[in-house]
Amino acid sequence: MTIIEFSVNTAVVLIGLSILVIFVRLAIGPSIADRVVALDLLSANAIAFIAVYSIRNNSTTFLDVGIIVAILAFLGTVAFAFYLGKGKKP
Amino acid sequence: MTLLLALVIGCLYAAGIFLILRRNMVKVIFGLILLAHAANLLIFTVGRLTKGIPAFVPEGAGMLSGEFADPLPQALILTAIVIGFGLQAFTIVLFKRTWLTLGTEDLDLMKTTDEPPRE
Amino acid sequence: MPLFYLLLTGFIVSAVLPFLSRRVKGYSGWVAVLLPLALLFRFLAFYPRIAAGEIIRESVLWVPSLGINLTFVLDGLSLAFALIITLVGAAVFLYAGAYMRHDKEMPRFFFSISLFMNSMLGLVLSDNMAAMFVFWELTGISSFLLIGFSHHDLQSRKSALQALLVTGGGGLALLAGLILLSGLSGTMELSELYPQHDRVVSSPLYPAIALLVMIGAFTKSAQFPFHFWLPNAMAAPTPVSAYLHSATMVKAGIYLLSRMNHVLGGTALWQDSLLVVGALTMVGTAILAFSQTDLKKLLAYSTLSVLGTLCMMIGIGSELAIKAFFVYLVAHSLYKGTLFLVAGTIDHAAGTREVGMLGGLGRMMPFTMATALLASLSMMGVIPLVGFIGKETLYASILELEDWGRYLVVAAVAANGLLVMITLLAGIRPFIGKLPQFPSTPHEAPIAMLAGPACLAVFGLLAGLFPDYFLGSLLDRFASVVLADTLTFRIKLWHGFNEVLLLSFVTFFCGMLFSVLRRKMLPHLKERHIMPFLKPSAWYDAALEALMRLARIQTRILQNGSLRNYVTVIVTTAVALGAAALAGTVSALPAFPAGDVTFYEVAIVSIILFSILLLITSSSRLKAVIALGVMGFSIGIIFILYGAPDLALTSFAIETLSVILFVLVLYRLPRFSTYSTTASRFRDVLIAGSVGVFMSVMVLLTASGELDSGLKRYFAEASLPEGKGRNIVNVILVDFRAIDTLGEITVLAVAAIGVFSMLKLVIKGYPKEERS
Amino acid sequence: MTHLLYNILLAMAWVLLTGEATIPSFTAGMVIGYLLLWVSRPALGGEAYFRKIPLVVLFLLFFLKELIIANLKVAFDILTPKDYMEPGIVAFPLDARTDMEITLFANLVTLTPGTLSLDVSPDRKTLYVHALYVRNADAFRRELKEGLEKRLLDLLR
Amino acid sequence: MRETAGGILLLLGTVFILLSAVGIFRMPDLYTRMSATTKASTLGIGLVLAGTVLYWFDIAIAARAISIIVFLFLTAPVAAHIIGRAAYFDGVPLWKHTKIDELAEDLEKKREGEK
Amino acid sequence: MYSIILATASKYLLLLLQMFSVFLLFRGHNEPGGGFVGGLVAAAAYALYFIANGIGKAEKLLAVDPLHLISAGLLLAVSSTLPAFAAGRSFMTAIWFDTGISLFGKVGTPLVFDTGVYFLVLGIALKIIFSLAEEDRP
Amino acid sequence: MNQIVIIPILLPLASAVAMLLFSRSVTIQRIISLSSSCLLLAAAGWLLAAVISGGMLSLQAGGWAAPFGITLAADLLSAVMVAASALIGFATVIYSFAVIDPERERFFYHPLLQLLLMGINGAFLTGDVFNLYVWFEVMLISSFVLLVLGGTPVQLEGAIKYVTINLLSSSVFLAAAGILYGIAGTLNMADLARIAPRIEQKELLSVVSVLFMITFGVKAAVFPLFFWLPASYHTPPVPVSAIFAGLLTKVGVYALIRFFTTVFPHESIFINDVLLVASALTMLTGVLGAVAQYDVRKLLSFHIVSQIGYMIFGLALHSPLALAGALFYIVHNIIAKTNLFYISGIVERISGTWDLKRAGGVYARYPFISMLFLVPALGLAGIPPLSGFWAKFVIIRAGFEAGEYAVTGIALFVSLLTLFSMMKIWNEAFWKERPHQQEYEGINRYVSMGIAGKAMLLSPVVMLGLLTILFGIFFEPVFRIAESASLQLLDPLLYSTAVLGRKE
Ligand code: NA
Ligand code: NA
Repeated sequence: MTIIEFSVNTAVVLIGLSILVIFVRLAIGPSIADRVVALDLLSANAIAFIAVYSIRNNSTTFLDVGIIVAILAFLGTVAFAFYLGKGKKP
Repeated sequence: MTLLLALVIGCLYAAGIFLILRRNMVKVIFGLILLAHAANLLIFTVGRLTKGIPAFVPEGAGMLSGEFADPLPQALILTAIVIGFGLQAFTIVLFKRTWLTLGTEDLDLMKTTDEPPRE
Repeated sequence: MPLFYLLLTGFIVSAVLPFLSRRVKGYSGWVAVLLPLALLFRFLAFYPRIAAGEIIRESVLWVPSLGINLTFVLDGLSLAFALIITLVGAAVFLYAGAYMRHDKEMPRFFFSISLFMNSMLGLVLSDNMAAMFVFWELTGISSFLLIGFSHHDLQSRKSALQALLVTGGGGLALLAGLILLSGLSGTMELSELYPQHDRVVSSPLYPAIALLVMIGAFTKSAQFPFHFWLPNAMAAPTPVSAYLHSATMVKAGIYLLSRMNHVLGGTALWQDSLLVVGALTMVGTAILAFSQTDLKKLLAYSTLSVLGTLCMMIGIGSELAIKAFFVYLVAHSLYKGTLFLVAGTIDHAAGTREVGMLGGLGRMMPFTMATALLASLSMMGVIPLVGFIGKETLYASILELEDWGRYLVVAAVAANGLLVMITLLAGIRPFIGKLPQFPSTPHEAPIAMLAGPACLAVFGLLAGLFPDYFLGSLLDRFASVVLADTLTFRIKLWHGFNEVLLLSFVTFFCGMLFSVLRRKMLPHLKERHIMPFLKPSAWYDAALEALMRLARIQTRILQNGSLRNYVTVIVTTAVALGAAALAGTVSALPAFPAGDVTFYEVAIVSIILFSILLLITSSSRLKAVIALGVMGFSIGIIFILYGAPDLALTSFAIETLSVILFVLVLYRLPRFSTYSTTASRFRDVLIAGSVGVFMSVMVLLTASGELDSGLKRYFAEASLPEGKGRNIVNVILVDFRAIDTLGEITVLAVAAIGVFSMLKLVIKGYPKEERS
Repeated sequence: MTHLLYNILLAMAWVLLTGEATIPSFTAGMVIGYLLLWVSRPALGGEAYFRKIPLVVLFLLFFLKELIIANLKVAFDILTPKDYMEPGIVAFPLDARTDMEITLFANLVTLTPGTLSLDVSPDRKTLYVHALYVRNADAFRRELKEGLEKRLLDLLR
Repeated sequence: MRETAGGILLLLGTVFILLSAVGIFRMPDLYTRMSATTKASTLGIGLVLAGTVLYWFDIAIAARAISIIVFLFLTAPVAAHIIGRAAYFDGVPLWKHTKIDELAEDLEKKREGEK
Repeated sequence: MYSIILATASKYLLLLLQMFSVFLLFRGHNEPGGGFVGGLVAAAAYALYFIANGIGKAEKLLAVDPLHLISAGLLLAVSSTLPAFAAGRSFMTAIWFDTGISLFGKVGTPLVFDTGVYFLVLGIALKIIFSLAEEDRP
Repeated sequence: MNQIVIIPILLPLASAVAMLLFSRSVTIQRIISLSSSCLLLAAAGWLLAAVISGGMLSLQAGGWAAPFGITLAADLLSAVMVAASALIGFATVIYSFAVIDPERERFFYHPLLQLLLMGINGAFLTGDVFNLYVWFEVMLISSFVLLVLGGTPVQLEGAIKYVTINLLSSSVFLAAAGILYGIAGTLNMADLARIAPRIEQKELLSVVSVLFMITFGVKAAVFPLFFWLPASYHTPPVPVSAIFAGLLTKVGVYALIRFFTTVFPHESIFINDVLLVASALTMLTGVLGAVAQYDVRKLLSFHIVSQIGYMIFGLALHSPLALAGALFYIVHNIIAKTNLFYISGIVERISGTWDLKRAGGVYARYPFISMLFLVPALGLAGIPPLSGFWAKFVIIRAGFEAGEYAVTGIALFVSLLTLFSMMKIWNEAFWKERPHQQEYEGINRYVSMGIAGKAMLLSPVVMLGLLTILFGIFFEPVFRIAESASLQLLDPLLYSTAVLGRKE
């Protein structure tokens, strides 16, 4: 096993683990904002996963998806914030 | 993985139907969305899973050969997702409008259209 | 094709008649009468040929693919009916013009009644069973319109509907019978059926066919137990009663029986049924007349009794019986038409139809009285009128019977005795005795109202005096058709002093007796029904009520307004049928290697499953939306894992857009509340679970098979050279299957328009009605 | 800013000319382009670009250092069971004025682990920062003012 | 060699990502979670992508990776700010050991000033 | 709830996202992307701008009623089917032209079709979002 | 020549686009709508004539040979259905001019109507299973929007049920299409007909056909899947109800016929038994629902259900005669049912109420309108010589020929109840004098209409009424078409060969 193989395999496991951990936060909350932050972090993990997976599968097509995920995750977070802040403060 | 996805699809269907059977309008929407997901994933799975190799003709090659993911189910799902989104957007707003107009989200209180005939 | 054009002209004239009669106002009767008169003369012109034994038949192709054509046949049977229809029709049309002079809706009346006459003619002339049925139904509809002519009156409407339903129901039975019959014989033409008599009666379907046809005939001709609609139909204007409900339409059933006699007759089932039902009707309805006090009702019950007699005579089915049938039929049409019209005149003149209040009109209306007297005598069977011959022949035919059949004579005498009683009450009593106070001042009828009935009555006398001249040859042809034999009869007025004449005297005596009895018993009778079991109208009401109740209950149960129940039914049906289709064929689920599952796949799948759980259990909307988002993203990841980047892109984009949508929509909605009970949740879990299991199994079974898709290979090869694109999915979307995408964007556009208009357009509408 | 654009265009032209779309080729194009621009600066005018490029590089290095140190600090806190945190929300008086300045500064603050820009006061004079380690609010303010804000404003103005 | 470096960067990045995951799990309140972890993930992704670029060493890949990094560095702080701010005004509570809240103090002052 | 930070960020992100969306559109025939995703990203740009700056400014920025984008998109998509008729080919048959520009590669009716999809998707997303947002405006 | 197959889809779309471009001017929209409907009628007539004279037409969209692209195909069944939809579209456009409120017109009523027609025609013409799904969705979303357009409380409430159940059924459709591709590897109907007999996973094929039966059964409103229909069809404005009543459910029936003749000809035994039972219950429950009602629109809505039963019965019998009967029944019912809704709208205009107990007096004042009612009403009840009689006659005959006496008997009984409920409307709304006359002073909205308005209101009614009469009187040529259509359906090879261009 070369270093790159080892690191890719390990990376996948680490990302998988962190996704599970983040999901626990998402599930327990307690506030909506907590969940939103967890969701944001999940999508960050997704981007990382996509990058690692492109190496693992020897295919670069997926990297484009990463950009979209970044854009959309941001938009989603802003939308949730919009919801939370609706009519609350100046 | 087919096994796992079959499980996921089953759960999506079950959860979707369960939610549609609620009296709360918003839950019904969630149920419908789950069903849409379930159907998409179902098409994806029964179109056979091929790991990793997307259906792109490699640069420089004239055609794609070897093992690759079937592009047709993907195209179908894409269409279905988009259509599903249109319907979903409409439905969400419909439910909201209904809530605003009728003042309830309890579906069991919406029976005027089916009022039993009078004697 | 004279017959076809005759009918066609008739229908065209009916369509024009209302406009015409609006034009000529006061003379509309005189104009309208031209139609039946013209037809009458045309049919009379056929008379010699028919009498000579010719049968005129002609055919216009209509729906040859189904063997349905406008085949018309003019033989003794149809000519006899055609003459009655046009003759009585002429009398009625003329009469109605005067009778309804002040009615605004008279044009509509002439439309309906002439439509009826044409239909009736079509019915008796048709040789094709389907064509016959068409006219049969048309008589029903025009009769419906005529019975309900006084449509502001609830009773009229009810009676019209009742007649329509009873005869319509019978019509459907008839239709079924006819279709079965044609299926059996391979033809729709009655004339082609005659030779197949033996085959038909020996078929296992024969009893069904015979019963169905009989039901059709019985309802139309108001045989027991369907007789009740006829007295109720007296809500119609008097000319209608005279025409439809005595002389013609009610005879359609009788006509049908005589027409079908040769196809379906000759069996015990046929003969006995007709005999028994006919006899029951004859006696039962005559008894029912006992307590009636309304002129028209009295006449209606007597009509019922006669119809029963006619039916019974087909049941007897001997040559003599058919002879009696013919004479009785003619006689009845003549006298009953007259008497009904006279009843109308009386009603018109005196303003009442209550027999108890009538009397002494003879002085004011001598011509009417003379007409009525002639008709009454015929009805009572007094020599030398045609009614006498009819009754005599009837008795003779019964006396011919063997065994217990002979005892029918008692019934026949009783029924005819009752007819005598009715005649005395309805035909004679109003003209004699003291003149009481009337709501209006009585006066003699105008010529238009007199001419018709007088003609009919006089013809009854002539036919009685010279029966052989007027009826002889027609009778021969008539009986030949009914019995499918070449027959020759002699018909005479006087047969000498014999058993039959004695019975006539007895009949007359009984009539007197009944009259006396009735006067004694009437006050007591009013209070309660005679023989309640003879009141099937109560059955009708009960059936209708039961039907309505059933309808309401089933609607309340099925269409209960609860979306959940609707969904439950649909889902359960789907799963049950799906499982039924699958059952037995699948023994074991296919095995999938578990080894190819990686850690991150398990992670993704568990995330999806957990977010489903989160979604179901979440108590806040936003939490649910977030769970949905996570699930959508995870599914996107699965798309990435299995080589579908475009799918992943799209689903991420859609998920995000959905989130924005939810956020914009949901923030003003109230808290998520739970409404359903634990029990219903448990039930739902079962249903939902079964759906889940079913779909999982389907996925596994499907994915376990081999899939050799030529499409996949084709797309891979053609995408770049022919589709000019390396992204095969996109090439499919914008080229190979671009129509899908065209439809897809249309959906989006409409959805956007829908959202926009739903938010912006709120119409108040007509608040009073909107929510009903 | 136009100079940066020119520089990138030149680099792309280089890539096209060499027909070698690789990172080294692009980098070479950038360097060559920078040099060319520097050479022809009298013709083009605008000294700022050449003065600021080193500043940008320095700033980036500074920020990277801050980023890594802060990250490690936080990482230590996360990984050890005991919490060393003393979190708080501090009001930071802004010297940054324009929208761009405020936004950039606030974002950089947020990007550094352990701090989070919570709100800008309506008069745009105060930035409220949530921080994990606020031993002393004034010291925190001073550190931020002299470190990040000063360097950033230097770069931008 | 280049690939090995890429692998190491990859590993390093994922470690940061895991750290941020643990952080979001462990930290006591929303604000500490956010300020502690969200950016760790930004750095983590940056490292992972850098590793990817090193691995492929292709300008198209680099362009994409750099786009992602730039975009993340542009948006992540904005996202964190906007959600933190919304949460604060929505009333998401601070950790009980929070030392100081000058925002609340200023708001209080302002409210009194208005009175 | 106005945040100067988000508002400023939305302005430069707007440009960036729009550019990226066009990129996705034109490249979609060969790489992941296409009119649909492109249109959604463009819509995301405006959505972001709307959230940061309010519906009024977003509508002013867009300058046209999204409905017109929908009509234009549908019109483009429908008209892309017409050249096939003119050429006497089967309905919707693609007609291609070669261009020298590498990003575009070959230009043909499918690309016009996809552009129609782009505008339509942009239009519907904005129409829905703006309608909902306007509803909240007092 | 083959290109005309696309016109019924493209024309409404193009006109909808044009109308969206002129979204400000209702007048221009009306002009476009009317001319497009005229053209569509002409095109549909042309298509029908072409198919009758020249046999089946098929068009490979994009020039991609079947089964790789999407095939549009017009056999007789499709051509007839398209003609019917064009006719109803045309009539409804005119009727709408008279009754639809200006607000709804401004909010895209006309383009939506065209898009609905586009979806319906697409569904009739496509030869591809997934494409059928797409057209179903186009049709559905247009119907959703038309259903709620105006946003009155009942509309919304009805829409909730309609939308939810239809989306549920769409999801079943999608799953079925997916599984079908998963076992057959193709979506082209002709290709499927060719491949289906060779598929090894037989049991899956029958489950798929069950799923299709469910999804189309929901759209067609077959027992026990019909509840959404009586819950919603009475809520929108009359022309919308009318076009829904006339066309939408028939698309479901069409799909059932298409699938269980052309696509799954070998899957019929189990399916036919189920369909047979379902048809009997559909007829019965539908008509009982109608009998119970006193709201005209609800009554008519339940009748839709009941009559679907007859069509399904014809399909279940699966003989040439039965199918021909079912096809004719569909066309007859499309015309008569739409017409009845139109007239009910006129009656409501006159009497100001939908409630039969409060309505009345139409016959006395408006004998001509009353006759116009009688034509479709009696037609629906199967009274000869109107078209409904033949529809009933052929089906009954086919039922007896197949020996299905019980269901045929039910069909006969149901036709009696149909007559009963039609005459109930007649008795209450037409014959009866209106109760509480004074309450309704000035409520007659018909009398105040201009001559042009009345003409637009009545002309579709007269047109459709005439058709009901003409189809009855000149039944032979119509039946010939139905018969050859049914023979085409029962010979799937014809379809396959026409689409795939080769014999197997
Ligand atoms: Na920070
Ligand atoms: Na697309």
